[in-house]
Order: sequence, then structure tokens, then C-alpha cells
Amino acid sequence: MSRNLILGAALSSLVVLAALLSFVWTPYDHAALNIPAKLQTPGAQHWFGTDHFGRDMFSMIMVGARTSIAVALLAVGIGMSLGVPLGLTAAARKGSWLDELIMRGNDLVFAFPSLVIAILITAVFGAGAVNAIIAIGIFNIPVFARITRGAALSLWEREFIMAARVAGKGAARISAEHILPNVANLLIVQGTIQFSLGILAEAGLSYVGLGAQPPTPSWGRMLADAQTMVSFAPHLALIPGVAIILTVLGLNLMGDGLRDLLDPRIRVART
Amino acid sequence: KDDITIAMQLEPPHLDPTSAAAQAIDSVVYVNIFEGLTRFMGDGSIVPALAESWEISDDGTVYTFNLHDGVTFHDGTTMDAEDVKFSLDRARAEDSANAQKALFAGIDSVDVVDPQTVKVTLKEPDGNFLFNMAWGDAVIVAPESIENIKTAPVGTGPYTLGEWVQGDKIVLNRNPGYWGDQPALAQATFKFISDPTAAFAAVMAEDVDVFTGFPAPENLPQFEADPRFQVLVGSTEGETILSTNNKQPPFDNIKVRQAMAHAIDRQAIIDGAMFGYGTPIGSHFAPHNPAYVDLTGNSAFDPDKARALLAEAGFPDGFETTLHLPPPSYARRGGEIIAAQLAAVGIKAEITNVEWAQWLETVFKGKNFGLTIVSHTEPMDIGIYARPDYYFQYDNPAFQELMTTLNSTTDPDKRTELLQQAQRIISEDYVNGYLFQLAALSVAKAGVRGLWANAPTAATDLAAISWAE
Amino acid sequence: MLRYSLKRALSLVLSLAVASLVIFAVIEVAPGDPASFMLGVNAQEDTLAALRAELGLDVSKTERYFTWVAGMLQGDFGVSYTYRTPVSKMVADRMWVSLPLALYALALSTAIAFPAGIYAASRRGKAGDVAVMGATQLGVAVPNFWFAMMLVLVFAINLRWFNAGGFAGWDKGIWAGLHSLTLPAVALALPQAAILARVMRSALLDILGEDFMRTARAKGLTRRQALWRHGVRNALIPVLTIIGLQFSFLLAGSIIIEQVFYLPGLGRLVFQSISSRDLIVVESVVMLLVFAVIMVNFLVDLAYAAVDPRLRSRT
Amino acid sequence: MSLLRIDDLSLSIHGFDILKGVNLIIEPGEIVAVTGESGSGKSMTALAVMQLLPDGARTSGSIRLDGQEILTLPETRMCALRGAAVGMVFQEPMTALNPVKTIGDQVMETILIHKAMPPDQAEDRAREVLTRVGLPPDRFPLSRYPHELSGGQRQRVVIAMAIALRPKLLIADEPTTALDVTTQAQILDLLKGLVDEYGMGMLMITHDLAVVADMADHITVMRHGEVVEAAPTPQLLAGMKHPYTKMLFAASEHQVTLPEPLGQEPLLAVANVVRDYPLPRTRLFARPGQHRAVDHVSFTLHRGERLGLVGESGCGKSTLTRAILGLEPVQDGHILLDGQPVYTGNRPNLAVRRRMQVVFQDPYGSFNPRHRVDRLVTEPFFLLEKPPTGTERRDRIAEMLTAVGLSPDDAGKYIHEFSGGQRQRIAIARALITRPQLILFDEAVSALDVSVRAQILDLLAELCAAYDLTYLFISHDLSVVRTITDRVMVMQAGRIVEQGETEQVFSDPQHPYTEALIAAAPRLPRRRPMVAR
Ligand SMILES: Nc1ncnc2c1ncn2[C@@H]1O[C@H](COP(=O)(O)OP(=O)(O)OP(=O)(O)O)[C@@H](O)[C@H]1O
Ligand SMILES: Nc1ncnc2c1ncn2[C@@H]1O[C@H](COP(=O)(O)OP(=O)(O)OP(=O)(O)O)[C@@H](O)[C@H]1O
Ligand SMILES: [Mg+2]
Ligand SMILES: [Mg+2]
Ligand code: NI
Repeated sequence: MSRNLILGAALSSLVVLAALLSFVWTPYDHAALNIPAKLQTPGAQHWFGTDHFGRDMFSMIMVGARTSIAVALLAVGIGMSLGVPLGLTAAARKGSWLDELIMRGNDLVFAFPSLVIAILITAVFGAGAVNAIIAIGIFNIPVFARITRGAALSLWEREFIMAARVAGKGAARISAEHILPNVANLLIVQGTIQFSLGILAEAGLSYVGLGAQPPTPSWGRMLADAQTMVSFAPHLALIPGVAIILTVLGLNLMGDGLRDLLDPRIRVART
Repeated sequence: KDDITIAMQLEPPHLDPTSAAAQAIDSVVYVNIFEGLTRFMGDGSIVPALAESWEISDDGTVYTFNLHDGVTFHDGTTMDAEDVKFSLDRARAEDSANAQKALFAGIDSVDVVDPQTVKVTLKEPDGNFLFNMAWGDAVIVAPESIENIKTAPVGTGPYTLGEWVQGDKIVLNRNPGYWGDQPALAQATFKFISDPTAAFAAVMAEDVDVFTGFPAPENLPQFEADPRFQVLVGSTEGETILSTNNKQPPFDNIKVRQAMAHAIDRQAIIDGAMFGYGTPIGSHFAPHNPAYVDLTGNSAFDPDKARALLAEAGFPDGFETTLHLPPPSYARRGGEIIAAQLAAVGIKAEITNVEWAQWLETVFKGKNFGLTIVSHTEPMDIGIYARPDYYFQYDNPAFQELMTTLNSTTDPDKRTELLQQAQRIISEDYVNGYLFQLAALSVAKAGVRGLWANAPTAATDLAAISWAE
Repeated sequence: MLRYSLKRALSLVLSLAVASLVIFAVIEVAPGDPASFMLGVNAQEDTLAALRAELGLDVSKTERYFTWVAGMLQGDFGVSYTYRTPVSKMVADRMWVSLPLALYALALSTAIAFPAGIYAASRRGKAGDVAVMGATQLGVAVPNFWFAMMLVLVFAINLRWFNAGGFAGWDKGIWAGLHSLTLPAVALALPQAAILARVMRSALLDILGEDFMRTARAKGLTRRQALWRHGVRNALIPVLTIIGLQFSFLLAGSIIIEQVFYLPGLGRLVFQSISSRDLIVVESVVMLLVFAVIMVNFLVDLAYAAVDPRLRSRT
Repeated sequence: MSLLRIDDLSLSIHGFDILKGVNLIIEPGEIVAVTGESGSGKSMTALAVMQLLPDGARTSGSIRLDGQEILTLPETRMCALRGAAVGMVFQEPMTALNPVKTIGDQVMETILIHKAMPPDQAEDRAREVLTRVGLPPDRFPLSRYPHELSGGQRQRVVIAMAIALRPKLLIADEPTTALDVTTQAQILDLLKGLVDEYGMGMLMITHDLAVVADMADHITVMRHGEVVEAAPTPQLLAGMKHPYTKMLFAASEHQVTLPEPLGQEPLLAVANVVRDYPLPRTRLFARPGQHRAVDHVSFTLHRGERLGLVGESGCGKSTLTRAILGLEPVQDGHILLDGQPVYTGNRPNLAVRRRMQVVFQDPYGSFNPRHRVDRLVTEPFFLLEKPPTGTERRDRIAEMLTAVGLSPDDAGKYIHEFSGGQRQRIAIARALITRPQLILFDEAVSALDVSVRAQILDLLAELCAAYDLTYLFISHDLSVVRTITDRVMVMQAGRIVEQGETEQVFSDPQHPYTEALIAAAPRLPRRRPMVAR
């Protein structure tokens, strides 16, 4: 196991643990306002200080991890559950009109400015975590479709697929039985990367007010709230910023480490 | 130094104050490019502008305005009674796009007596008429230049439009042909900075000289402590209220509304959302108005009483509702605090952040909401409580009658009494949650003089501004 | 090549047609009425109707769609509801900020990423590589708006080297314009540079394992000569893909950065137009952005052909 | 003084010993061949001379080029030697050239990098060497890109690059392995000619003993990183001392004895089969052109018969295989197995396909790496209406694994736990498990080392006896086809140009193409009966 993997897994699991722990315990009620105690700097009482409403930052970071993880994970879920079948289908029907349709559709989605569409989606359906998930998820679909298709196409050239065809298996069965397990590693690695991008995207959307709605804490919104206060309460911006960076860093390191571990030759898209 | 850079949050969509509600338009053009018959002063008083003087008939229905001599529009055409008639008729016409058409609803006819005199006949006496004519929506425009008014505004004011870089800035230049005194500043640049952080940074970095309507009250102490800057804290006409859908159960129950009123800690909201800036109010009325009565006692913070009232109303375990929050930080931050305070007495208000367009559609027009927070910035707007179809749907015939009486009353003392009575009725009916009067916050370089502290209307009176030696 | 171009053109037209439908459909279902947004709370019903008629909002959606598309085909993108100026003029104005900003950021990002990626690849596994890769991991993880906040705090508020935001305008000279775009460009470029450097490195590492690199070494080229003469150009293909994607992103995706630095760019125009329900602006600008992205992809394809002769002969 | 003298060269990579005490001497004008099975360290020896070893390599001993010690030479001096004093040609012409540079640039680079002459002269020299290797600039201008050349032509460019500065030593690492026999013969001739003409020394690496015997003045046999035997060619051929050398030579001319073919009952009837692939359209509205990969092929395969199919790369052998398997439709003609079409309507005929199986070339790519052997081997059961289950299934697996020389216990292993030869055995087990009437072998032994290939051929012969196999054996390797088939067909550009009894065709080819093919194939000289055995 590489250093990357260990460090990445450690960071990521720290975040996940904090999120899980927050279901049963946080030092304070994350939503409890205490305006007289606002803007305290980190100290013994409040480890990460308090925000402009006197809420405990540590508790908010813990619960915010939950939001980030949930949004990013579900968005990756959407992307995978739609993108992978599309990619497999396109590869199985390489060169056909269906392949063409799927790939052109992909290109089209890629051509849309993602943030603008995310803003539009939330303008249409209202701001909220669910719509953030959909907005991020939609743009995950072509990523997974494309990478699955690419990997599947090269697998379709392999002789063991030919052997399966000789054994009379149809394209759907071959995709499920032979292609999917062999692209799984790639998908896991890409999934980790998309997961980390999802965390960033959620933060961005929340930052412009389109993510999870209060009182659900979200790192992006914490940053947005803190923005005007950086000059006199920098911890409000630093702490959620560092939380995002460490989480994304952890996931990326883990992705790299997993790639080295699972298959050093696979390539992942990283944009 | 005879130029200045003034920043504000919102950019005007266009520059015609007579066909849009956007306050940003007035903030740039009012009394700078366009002038009306009367105008607001910084202290809220109404003084003559293009009308030098006027006579009011005894029954209060005919106003004869004597116009200033030698006033020309920026394009050189003269401003005379025909222009006044054109402007007023245009505003009240069938197909008018005036956002405040109600201001002109009382006008029966506008007649040109001679080039310097214009006679306005009202359908019935209106104590507010001179006040109405001071609004930005009632400025005088010329038929010659009306076509392109939105992008090439031509008015009578001391400044002309220099340049407009959309999305960035508007530059106004001194009008050498101005009929009044020449202002001190030769050029003023309005910059539009919507992001509060950017606003702070821009002032701190001295990119701008003045920021009117500074969006981040939390940053003001830093400016106050900095000798390079001065901070102006005044008041606006904005009553910030927790608007309540009076027709929607359970808010149709006065006990519920009363319970909410007692559940809310105004000071916490002012401290938490506005960092201390803002005056608590107990009714829909501006504290700086002479007719103001302090009714905050009616809804003192008392969670126990709130719980008791809720139980009485049949909601011992509270209830669930929605809280729609438009973009300004008073609403977004105030909403979070109010949601927490309501939660403390058992009312679960689910927050939905909306944009203005959405707010107008769902809350204001659709009346599809439980609670919302909004600042009503029109001056003297207690009359909205007499409109049963208004979005908070308060329908009280007694109050409506009171308003009719008020409108036909011109005697100042009588008016004060009626206004105070009106304040009491809505306060005791707990129509909405009355939170605070929005503060007017401006930051400027220490050397800037003549800025309005208060904001009786949206305006940046450039002619009053100068640099200290 | 001709066949290829024709095919591309056809798929471009189709994509744009589908895109226009999607955009129109999505935007038209958004709640909110531009007229009532403009006229505010005290507007009367007849005033609203008058304004709607003036804006052309009183006809059916299908009719509006076709008017819009027909207009675009003639180069007329409509007139903004709120600003009452032609959308094409507004876009052209904003382009003068967005495009230079995107190019500036792209230039910065490539200027950082290429040397960093090449350096890391040439020292694979050594301390230099580990350091560069660590830095890029960090760069990828930093949200650019947060980074922008920090830049403003340090360079505008504390050090006062740059303005906190705003755009000086090109009429004040190229230098002033670039100066005011520097912080935003840096905020945009660094995370992109991190990604690009990683791609550059891994592409180069792939190339380093190729047979022809060994051939080059067998000819007597040093490691460095082989890397520069044979490696870099071959590695450009994946790198170009990323540059294309990044450019598209920079053109449209810098909304948040434009917001932080209050730049009058395209992104902010869209953002404002969405909130003021200036639908025609949103529709036309998104359409233009989609067009731009497709064009950029096309250019990237042409660039591939310039880099890789194998793609040139594809008829 | 020798041109190249390697003394006691040892090499380890990341602590693994790769070479152990290798000795080798090359004199000017001499061709020294290094041979041995895959992984024996041939390439590493060559790379050590070039000092282009992979990262983490450590060497000891001595390599002297013209008396100069190379192992301790600083990198800059080494760069000056590479390309100028030592040239090298690699195995894979498809990837050995930079795809984005013209061949002219690449040949000139060798000259320019050593500043041997000014650019204009360098260009003349590039033309000259390209002409010398058979690519005259009037037909192959310097501005061509590698992808515009065939494999053999690319290899010529690589050679031109290596000899542009007339190095004293040329190293060729499997220079013809990736090429067709006819092309291989041309390239070998070219190399030989160059050595004669320039008086170079050449280190030639190949695993093909026939090539070795034909070309080399000296032969060095390696195994597991050690030199097991080295001698001048005639001597070595006459009397091999080391058992490994003997085994190697024996294996490469290994013959098997097939049981007599059964009766003359037709099993597979291929009649007038045509397979076209659409070419990409050249103009938008033009009809796409067709590439005819299989052109009116007809033949009959009888029950119990072993039929061979030979031909150059790209002549359509695999395409024909796919058509017979019913994986792809054919454009004309028909294919009947036992009187039934393999492809009806738009789908393959599963009832027919059940009776056929196939073994592919690549022992590494033929199996899903995520499945265990039992699942891999039983994949064809999918075709059966009632696939065996439980103990019956287990018994069948055990029987098959035993039949191909593996143990029933191997059923639980994953494919990466097997060597190339073992994998090919598993592939045969998979093909046999449904007891098909017909098996197709598509280059089934081409990727294997000679010794392993000999074992697989033995296995096939045994299985023929045990199971009465009928098969179509496809290969480009004539010697293999000769021993493992009863009848053979020769294919050229999609057509069968000749078919007949195997011995008949090989000893008395009728078609000129067959003749050329047989003439080009390198052959081990008929050795005297091995006294030592
Ligand atoms: N880069 C490397 N790192 C570590 N070990 C290597 C590397 N390259 C080759 N080897 C090992 O060195 C040994 C000798 O390899 P070499 O390439 O010299 O074999 P070869 O005789 O040329 O075989 P072939 O005929 O397959 O080309 C093999 O065991 C191989 O696994
Ligand atoms: N799917 C395909 N599409 C287009 N052309 C193809 C396709 N498959 C094969 N061909 C072409 O058909 C011809 C015959 O190919 P095939 O694979 O049958 O050759 P082969 O004799 O098996 O060669 P090798 O010995 O290299 O395996 C070649 O020219 C090849 O390029
Ligand atoms: Mg080798
Ligand atoms: Mg083949
Ligand atoms: Ni034998």
C-alpha cells in the first residue's frame, strides 16, 4: 500500500467518522444560537470557536461533513447508475446509431456550462440539497459514460470476450458478466475523484446559496457566511476552507493510491 | 479633488425611474439627472424643486404649480408646463409602465395654464399629493427624448449621463447649463458591487470613496476604528417585518400570531443579523416619523407566554410552516435566527431561500407561503394594510375605513392621531411580526461631506456632496 | 478532411438545435415573471400587462421559441428585458472582460503547469516530483472561490498591491486592464494549473515508456533532449483535451470568481439575468456558451491534427 | 582488440538478479546471435551495452567497446557513443518511431544530434541511407510520417536511423519478430548486406533458432540470465554440449505424429464465402468503399480431419474464423456445419455453434482475469440446453483439466497464477468441455516459447487420439502447420490460392505464392543424426 493511500484513507475516514459521530454526538447543538457568545475565537470551550450567531463551529463542521458527503455521494451515485449502463451500452453497440446517440448526448451535456445549469436547476426547482445533488449528478453522467465506454471498448477487443461470444452469450450478459467487473477498478478510482469533485461542487453551490438550506450546516455556506468576516474573524473562513481542502485532498490521495493498488495502468479523467 | 466614486450594491437595469421599481435607478438618477415638481431632502422633508411654488385651492383638490424659469433639459430643449403635463399624463395613462401608478391615481386632470404654470386637479383632496410628486416615479421627462430614456436619460438635473459600462459603472458629469447652483463635484462614478466581501475589500482598498447602502454591517466597526473612513448610520423607510399569511391556517388565528410575536427576540435579531444596527419597531411605522408611537411592548420577548398562547390556540406542540427568505442579508440571517426562536416554542419553520423573482411570484403574487421576511421600503406605506388582497391578506374593515378617512384629511394634528390609531390597530392585531427599522449604512472616506445619513427615499444627492479641504 | 468537417458541422447544428430546445424548456419553466420583477410590489395588473406586451411575453411559448431561434439564425439575439439593450451588444461588452480573463488564466495555468509537469515527470519518484505532486494535490483540493477570498485578503486588503476587484477597462491601457485581471486570473489559474500539471506529468510518463523514446535515446539523445524533442509533443494530445475543457470552463464557469472580484463578465451577466428573470439574455448567453464550447472542442480537434499527423490523413 | 567484449556482466534490477556473469565477444564484421527463451535476459544484455537499462538497474563486470569501458562511462560520453558508435534496432517497428515526426526528421536527428555534419548535408545523408535500406526518396519522400508506412518499411527506417552514422556496432533486438516471413527474409538480407558492406559488428537477438542458424557467425545461448553455451555456428550446430541447447533445438523442429484421419464424411462446408468490411467514406455522399477480407472462399472439412490454414498477416484468416463461428454475417456464400447454417436470419445459430469451439492466440488475453478456472472452463456450458451441475459439472472440469495435463485442484485458481503454456492448456480445456465436433485454433501456439509450443503440440496430438478431434488450425508458422495437419490451405489476400495434402503442398508447392512463402521461411539446416542422444 502506498503512502498516498494510507494518508488519503486516513484523512477521508476521519471526515467520515466525524460525520457519523455527529449523528449521536456533537459538543454542542449545531443549530443552537447564542448570539451574545458570537464570534469567539477557537479555545478550550469552543474548539473551533463560534460563528456570527454564536453557534459552535466544531459541531457545525461535524454536521456539515454529513451534508457534503451525502450530496457528493448521491451525485456520484446518480452519475454512476446512469452513466455506467449508458457507457456499457454504447460500447456493446459500438458504431451503431445508439452509440452515436449516447455519445453525442454526452458531448452535449459536456457543452453546457455546468454552473449555469446548476443555477438554473435551482432557480426552477428551488434551492436545496436534493436539487444540488441532481445538478451535480447530471454532470457526472457523461463522465462515467465516457470512461466506461472507453474502457469497455478496449475490453471488447480482448479475446476472452470473443470466447464469451463463442459461448453464445449476448451483449447484455457479456457486459454484466465480463465487462463490468473489469471496469470496476476504474470506476472505483474515478468514483473517488468524482466524489471529491462533488464535495467541491457542493461547496461552490452552497457558497452561492444554492445548496443545502439552513439550518442544515454546509461547509460552503459556512464559507459564504464567513466571507464578510474574514478580516476580523478569519477562523470562520479558514476552518471550513481547510475542512474542504483536507477532505478533497484525502479523497484524491486515496484515488491515486487506489489506482496504484488496483491497476497502475488505468487512466482517470480529472477535470 | 472634484470627482468621486460612489459604490452601491445593485446596478440599475436601465435609467428610466418612471417605468421600473428598481431602487437602484433612483439611487443614480434621482435629483442628479431627473427632477420632479417637488423633491425629498436628506431629512425627509419635501421642498420645491422644478416647481418654484404652488397654491392649493381651499377644498384641497386643485394644485397650481409655478415652474422655475429658464430650466432646460440636457438636450437643450426648455422645460415648461407642457412637459409637466406630458410626464404626469404618461404616468397615469392606460398603457403606462409606471411601477407606482397608484401615486397618480388621484389626479383627475392636468392643465397647462401658461408655459410656466400648470394646474393639477385631483378627484378628491389628498394630503399626500406633494409628497407623492416628490417620488422618483414622478420626475419630469420630455416628449422629445422619451424614446431612448432607458439608455440615454435626458432630464433637467445638475448632472448628465457620461458613460455606462454595463455590469460595472455609470459615470455622471456636471451639467454646465444647470438652472440652479453649480454643484461642487465635476464628475461622479457609480460602481456596482453586489458581493458584500467585495464591497468591504473595495472600501478597505480605497477603490471607492463612498459606499452607500453598505451590505455588511459586521464590517462597520472596522471602518469606524479606521481614521481613513467615516461611517454614517441613519434610518431608512424600511420596516423589516416577519410577514405572515393571515388567511392561511393557523395564522388566521390571532392567538397564533400573538404567540409568534412573543416568541421573537428582536434585539437578538438586530444583534445577530444586523450586528446591532436597526431600531426595534412594534408596528408598521418608521420611528423617525413624528407620528410614531412605540408599541414594541405589545410584543415583548416572552417565550413562556408564547407557548401558553399556542396551547390556548390549540397548538400545544406547535406546528409546521414555511419561511421564505429573499436574498438580502437581513432576511437570510434574520430568518435563520427567527427559525431558531420559533423552534424554541415549538413552531417548525422550514427555510426556503428564494430570489426576488421567485419571491414575487410565489409569495407576493401567489400568496403561497406561511411566513416571509421583507423590508417594506416605500415611505409612509401603512396604507398597504387596508388592501385585503395584499400578500399578507389582512382584511379589517375598521382599518380600511380609517385609511379612507386619513386620505381625505389634511389637518396635520388630525392626521397624526389617525396614524397613531392605525399603528395601534395593526400592532394589537399582530398582523405581522414587527422586527426593526432597517438602518441606512454608508461608509465614506473621511473627507467626504454632505452625504445623506438617512434614506427617506432611494437617492444619492450628488449636489450636496463635496470634499473637505 | 472535408468529409470530416462536414460531419462535424452537421453534428454541430444538431447539437445546437437540441441545446436550444433544452435551454428554452428549462428556462421557461423557471418560476418568476420578468415583468413583475421589474415593476416591483406596487405594480398594477394593467401596468404589468402593458409591459408584458411590450416585452413580447404575451404570445405562446412555441411562438416565442421560434421567434427566438429565427432571430438567432439572423444574428439577432433579442433585446434584454431589463436593460432594454440588444443582447448581442451586452454580450460583446462582457466578452471584453471574460475572454481576456479566460485567456489570461489559461496562459498562467499553462505557464505554470507545463514546466511543473515536465519537471516532475523528468524526476519521477525523486524529491522534486514528490514536492510538485504534493503541491498539485493541494491545488486540486482548494476551492477557487476560497482561494480568491484569501488572495483579496492578502494582496488587496493587507498588501494593497492590487485592487480588491473591479475592472479598470481597456481604455485605461492594456497594463491597467491586465493589472485588474491579475488576481482573478491567478485565482482561476492555480487550481487549473494543478490539474494540468498532473495531466502533463502522467501523459509524459506514459510517453517515456514508449518504444520510440528508447529509440531516441539509442540515437544518442540525452534524457532531457529526448523528453523535449519527442516527449512533450506527444504528450500534448491529452493535455490539449484538458486545455480545451478548461477554456470552456473559464469562459462560463468563472461566475463565482467574477462575483468575488465584481468583474463585469459573462458569468455575472448570466447570474444576474437569472435572478432578474431576464430570460432572453439567459437563453441567448447559454446558447452562445454552448456554441463556444462546441467550437473550442472543434478547435481542439484541429489542434490534435496539428500535433498528430496520424489524425490529419483521416479523410 | 575485439569490437565488443563483455566480461562477467551481472545485472540486478531492484535487487532481482537478471544477468549472471555473461561473457560475449564480437569482432568487427561478425554477426553474433544471442538466443534463448523469453525472459532469459537477451534484451537486458543488449540494453546494458547501450546503457539504457531500466531504473534501479545495477551492473557489475565489464563491457568494453573498442577497448573503452562502458559501464563506468559518464552519461554525456555515453550519449556521444549511442547512435554514433553503436546503433540499435528494436523489435516493434510499429511503435519504435515517433508518430508525430517525419521519417526524414527522425533519420536526420541521429546525424544532427552528434553534430556530424551541417543540416543540408545531413539531409543528403538521410536520403542516402534511406535509399540504402530500400526506401528511395522518390517513392518515400522524407516528409512521410511513420503511419504512412507498412511494418516492414518502418523497420527499414529504424535501421536507417541506426546506421546513419555508420556505427561500428549494430544491435538488433528481435528485428523481425513482428514481421511476416517474406518481409522478415528481406530485412534479414538487408542487415546481412549492411554488415558486409560497412564491416560492422552486429549483436543480433532472436528467439528464432532458424534465423540464428542462418545468419550468425557465432551463437550464444542464454537461459535464466546465464550463458549456457557459446560457439561458432557450425560448431554449435554440429555438436551441442549443453542439454538446454539441445532441448531448444529439438523443440523448435519438434514433430508430432497424428493418428490416421477418420473417414471422409463432410462436416463443415464453406462455399463461396465473401466477407466485406465497409471502408470509411472518402466523400460525404459517395458510397463507402468495401474492403474484401475474405474473397469467395470454399472448402470442405471432413469429420476427423485436421486442416491447416496458412497465410501472411492480414490475409483474412481470423476473419474467416469469425465467419465460421457465426459471430459475424457473411456477404455471400454459405457456411454449413453438418448441413445446417451457422448464421440464420440476423442471428447466429446457437444450435450449430454449440458444436464448435475455438482457441485463441493470446494466452494472456483469452481469460477474464476475475474468474476462477472452473468458471472459465465451463463458460461454453452456457450454450447447452441442460448444462451439467453439481458433481457432474465438477467431474467434467476435473476430467478436462486432467486431459490437458493440469490437476483438478487447479479449478479453484485464478488465471494469473498460471504460465503462458498452462493458460493455453486451460484454453484447450475450455474448448473441449462441450465435446464439440469442430475446434478452431487461431494462432494457438504462436505466442509461446519453442519448448512450451512443443509441449502443446504434443498435447494436441494426444487429444487427437483420445477424442477424435476435428480441427481447423490457423497459423503463419509453416513448420507447425506442417506437423499438426493432414491437409493445408494457403490464403493470400482473402483467397485460397492452394489447398491439398500437407506434405504434398510443402514438398511440391503449385502456386507461386506458396512457393515464395516456403522459400522465405527460415529453416534449421538438416542436422546430422544426433550422435550424442
Ligand atoms: N524494467 C524492468 N524491471 C524489472 N525487471 C525487468 C524489467 N525489464 C525486464 N525485466 C526482467 O528481466 C528479465 C530479462 O528480461 P529480458 O527482456 O532481457 O528478456 P528477453 O530474453 O529479452 O525475453 P523476450 O524474448 O521475451 O524479449 C526478465 O525476467 C524480466 O522479467
Ligand atoms: N472489424 C474490421 N473492420 C474493418 N476491417 C477489418 C476488420 N477486421 C479485420 N479487418 C481487415 O480484414 C483483413 C483481414 O484481417 P484478419 O484479422 O482476418 O487477418 P489475419 O489473417 O487473421 O491476420 P493476422 O495473422 O495478423 O492475425 C485485414 O486487412 C484487416 O485490416
Ligand atoms: Mg527481449
Ligand atoms: Mg488473426
Ligand atoms: Ni516431443
